[in-house]
Amino acid sequence: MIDVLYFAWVRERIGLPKERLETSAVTVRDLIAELRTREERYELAFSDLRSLRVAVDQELADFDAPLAGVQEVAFFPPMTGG
Amino acid sequence: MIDVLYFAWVRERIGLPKERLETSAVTVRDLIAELRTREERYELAFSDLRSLRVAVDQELADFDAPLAGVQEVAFFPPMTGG
Amino acid sequence: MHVSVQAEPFDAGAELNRFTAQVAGAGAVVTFTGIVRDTAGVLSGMEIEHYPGMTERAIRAMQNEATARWALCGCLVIHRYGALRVGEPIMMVATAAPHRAAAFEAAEFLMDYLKSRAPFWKKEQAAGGSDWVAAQDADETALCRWQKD
Amino acid sequence: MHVSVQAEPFDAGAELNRFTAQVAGAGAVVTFTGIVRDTAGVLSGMEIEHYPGMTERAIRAMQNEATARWALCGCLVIHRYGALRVGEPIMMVATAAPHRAAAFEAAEFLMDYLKSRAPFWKKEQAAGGSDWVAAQDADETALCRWQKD
Repeated sequence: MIDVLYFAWVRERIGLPKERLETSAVTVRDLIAELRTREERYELAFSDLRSLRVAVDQELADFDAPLAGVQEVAFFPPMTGG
Repeated sequence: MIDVLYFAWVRERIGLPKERLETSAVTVRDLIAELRTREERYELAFSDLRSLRVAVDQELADFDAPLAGVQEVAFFPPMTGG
Repeated sequence: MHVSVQAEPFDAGAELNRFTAQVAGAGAVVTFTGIVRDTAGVLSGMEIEHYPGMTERAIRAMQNEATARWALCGCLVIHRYGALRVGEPIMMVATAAPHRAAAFEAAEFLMDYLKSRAPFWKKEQAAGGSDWVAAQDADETALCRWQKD
Repeated sequence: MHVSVQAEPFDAGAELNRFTAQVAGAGAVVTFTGIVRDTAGVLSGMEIEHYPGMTERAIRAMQNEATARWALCGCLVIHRYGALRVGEPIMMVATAAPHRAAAFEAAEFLMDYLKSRAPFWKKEQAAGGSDWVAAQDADETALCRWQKD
């Protein structure tokens, strides 16, 4: 089981801030592929990976990051702090 | 007549902050030459021009700056503000 | 080293004085304050979303790096989230160092990283609706300055 | 645009808040505060001499150039003279601009010029006597950064 979090317009498109999933995905990229097949709103949120960022256990990561032992994955647009 | 001002260690070496002089000096450099012949303390203050800065009518200037029409000349070491 | 991620407004002047009183041996204190700016005269406010937990962790990592790299005497980051009004402070950075170059560079480093590497997202609100602020290429480029060879 | 050359101490936090309240349209405010630092643990205080008249004139010229070059929304310089104690603020610069890069650069520009082109001279006082602070080559070199091609 893995917690998947969504922020900003990713959260708005998917329609929820967080969900708990059972997945056999090996990498972040696999997880995205799995999510895209679920429903239109996921397909919409994940259609352009260049505009997405990912954090794995609260650290910025690549889409190729492995998910073994990971508790939390978050998807969000490029950050606009400061 | 011209006002000549001294600051920091230039003032300390010469022993006064300001004096009013009658001079026929054409440039700042001429004025310095004139002052150096006056007394030992002036010679001491003006012995190394590289460690001196000059302002003519409250604007930083070169030693070759002309003195015609000038009211105020100031001599001081490199500035250490901020 | 202090970090505060908070919904409440803060008093930048009071923070500067508190910070300065606490740092020992500093000859130079630099602050940056970011303010909600109504660029086009149409903004009614701003909403900032963040990622609780990761935000504090990311900021602390930036502070650690800045403190080590510029031998800082002190380093403060305050960043708000939630609803903000035009003219209100969004965030503040303060750095203290023996000399001015280190204090300035460390403050700019922290700002560049907070812009693009701390999980905050700004949404601008106007009469016509609201929109997520787009990340600027220039902010991403700014980070290159801090790459070590 | 405000300049104050004064003997009295000042409250950097209060100055920051007053400055921020006055500038319109700014998204970024940067401050620098210089503090009397006891490097070797032997300083009892500092005496600052200046050139009344030329000081204000020189600072105003720097402020005019910074305001034009970085399109500042506001610009403040406070600099003290006379007797200062260890830990007291010596001077302060504040700049306000729409974006952070301009506010940072203008503040650094003002600091670099105040260091080497405003007629102030610092004398450090210790138990063993007092000494004029020597100008640093690095401060002179810092000005090269601002030469326009």
